[in-house]
Amino acid sequence: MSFEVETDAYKGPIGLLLSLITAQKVDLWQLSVSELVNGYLAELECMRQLDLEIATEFLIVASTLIELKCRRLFPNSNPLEMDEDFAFFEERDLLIARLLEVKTYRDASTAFLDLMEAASKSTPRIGVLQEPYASLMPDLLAGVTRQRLANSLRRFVVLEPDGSVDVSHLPAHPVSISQAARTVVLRLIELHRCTFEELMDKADTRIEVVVGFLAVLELYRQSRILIEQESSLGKIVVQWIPTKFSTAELEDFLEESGFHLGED
Amino acid sequence: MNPADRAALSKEIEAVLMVSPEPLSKERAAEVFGVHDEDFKAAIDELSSFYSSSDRGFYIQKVAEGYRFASRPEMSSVIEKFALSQTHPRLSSAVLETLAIIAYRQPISRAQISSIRGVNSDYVIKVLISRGYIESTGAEAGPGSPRYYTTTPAFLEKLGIFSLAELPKVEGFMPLPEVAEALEASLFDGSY
Amino acid sequence: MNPADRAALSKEIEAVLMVSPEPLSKERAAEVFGVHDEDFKAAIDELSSFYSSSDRGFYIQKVAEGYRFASRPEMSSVIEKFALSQTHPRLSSAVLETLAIIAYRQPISRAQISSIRGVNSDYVIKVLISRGYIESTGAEAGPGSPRYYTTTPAFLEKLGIFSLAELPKVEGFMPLPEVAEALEASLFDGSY
Repeated sequence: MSFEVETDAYKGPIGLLLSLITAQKVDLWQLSVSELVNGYLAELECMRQLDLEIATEFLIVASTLIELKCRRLFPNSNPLEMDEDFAFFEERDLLIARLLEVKTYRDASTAFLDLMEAASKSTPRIGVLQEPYASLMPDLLAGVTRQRLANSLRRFVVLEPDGSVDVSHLPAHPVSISQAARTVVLRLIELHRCTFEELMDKADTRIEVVVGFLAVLELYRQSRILIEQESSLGKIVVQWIPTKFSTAELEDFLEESGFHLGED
Repeated sequence: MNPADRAALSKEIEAVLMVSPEPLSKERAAEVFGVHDEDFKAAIDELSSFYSSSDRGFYIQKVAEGYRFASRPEMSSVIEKFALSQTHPRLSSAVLETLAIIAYRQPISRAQISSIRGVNSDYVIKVLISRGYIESTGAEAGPGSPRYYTTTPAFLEKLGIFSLAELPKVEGFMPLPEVAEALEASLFDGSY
Repeated sequence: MNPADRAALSKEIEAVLMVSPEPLSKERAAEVFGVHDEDFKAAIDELSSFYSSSDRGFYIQKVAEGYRFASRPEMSSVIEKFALSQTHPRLSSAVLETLAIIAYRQPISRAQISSIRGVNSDYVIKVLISRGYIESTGAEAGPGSPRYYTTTPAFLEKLGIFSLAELPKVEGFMPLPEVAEALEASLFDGSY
């Protein structure tokens, strides 16, 4: 059995997901990772035990999706110096190459399975030396030390998982990028031009600043704002590119701009 | 039994003798090949005389427990040379691994050892017993209940230590055989 | 080598193959039989073709580390009946996929494997190591420098091939340009 994905964009076994994306039947950007995760957790509750096969498959697809979405949200590390189109092409090629690579090895591994199947049909003789020859065999432990014994055990040893999961980096209150973008846009309409610090003067926590920064980057990418920075680590100045937005249009804009990573 | 069936049976017997680590008894043969004792007997006698009369390096040997392939007695000098030759890379790493598992996880059964190593370990266990590094312990509760293996004083002596407590600590843990089996069952499709 | 010597050598080889717990390598053969590589090669080739052409239940199998007797593939059902516990567990797709990445990209580091698969692959790598299909190689340059993984002879054996050159060409599995285009279109059209 395989985990069934049920989101608005896609319904079906998760294993098909990537192949469907490659066949252009599912729009990656319409898939919500959180929906996917919720569905998976619900599925887990129904299963009596964790099926590792399903779990791995799920993790591969979910993490690929998350990475793809993050990359799209997170512009190239040097967005200001690089030609925007060029940066975009590079990101796109990387993603495609990566997906095609996974698909290639996955397909190749099915050929391995066939080879293994064929090879397993013949069984080797493990010869046995009988006495008096057996005792002639040199002592196979000659020169073995305690350390070598321990080393040969390592192959079978599983590293102790750290029982706790560090959640200190998680915000106590989730902040979504769309909320942050809304705040940034409203503030910029009011101020027109200001520094990033001024933009963030209401932020209490570091995570709010981080999310605010992501929102600024996203707005920049969508050509809604201009960003200037005189020197590296210098002050970032943000400027609104005036457009005539009604409040309703603003809502629509925020709705449409693909800020659905944070919460849906 | 018609000649074609007889020929097919002979091929099957040869294949099984080739991979069997122990002599093949006629009870086991009846079960595996699904034939009457006398048919098995006739087939194996025919095979035996075939190998005895052809000029090969091995023959079918009849021992108390059954039948097995063995090198011919006149090949003894080359077998001796083979036994004495120093390079047994595969066997020695298998021996070391098996011994390590027994040392750190004793007492442990044959099936548990094989399950941790992922391969049948019967022959290696036999080698370790014959060298006196491990022994099977505990009164068996009854037929069919597994034997458990532990290391011997000769093993400690070989490593130059006084007690198992002197073995180096291995970071992490070796899953209990039951856990290893469960993990394996879920990591590998299909059944055994 | 004259025909009589050749015949004697063949008999010796058969006898040793019969008792050897591991494949017989040509280095070991040179040591045990005291003959040149080419003489051993000629004798074992002759033996192999003899067993392949005669209608027996076994044959001489060539694996990465040398030669050994093995039951013929068509005997698999009786061997399975004989050794119920011996059926090989099937590897899961995660394990197989990782194995494929390592096979085609070796030597490859843990981080590179995880980056291709998009998920942490530590446990899967562990399983592959404990099954003996891959090993970590190369003296580490220092603490923190990555380990690299390569496949082992046991891996070749598991696939029934003799060398990595016999792996199916990875190019054969690369998606067609149409797939790449479709992927590109689905990933990047529209939503901008």
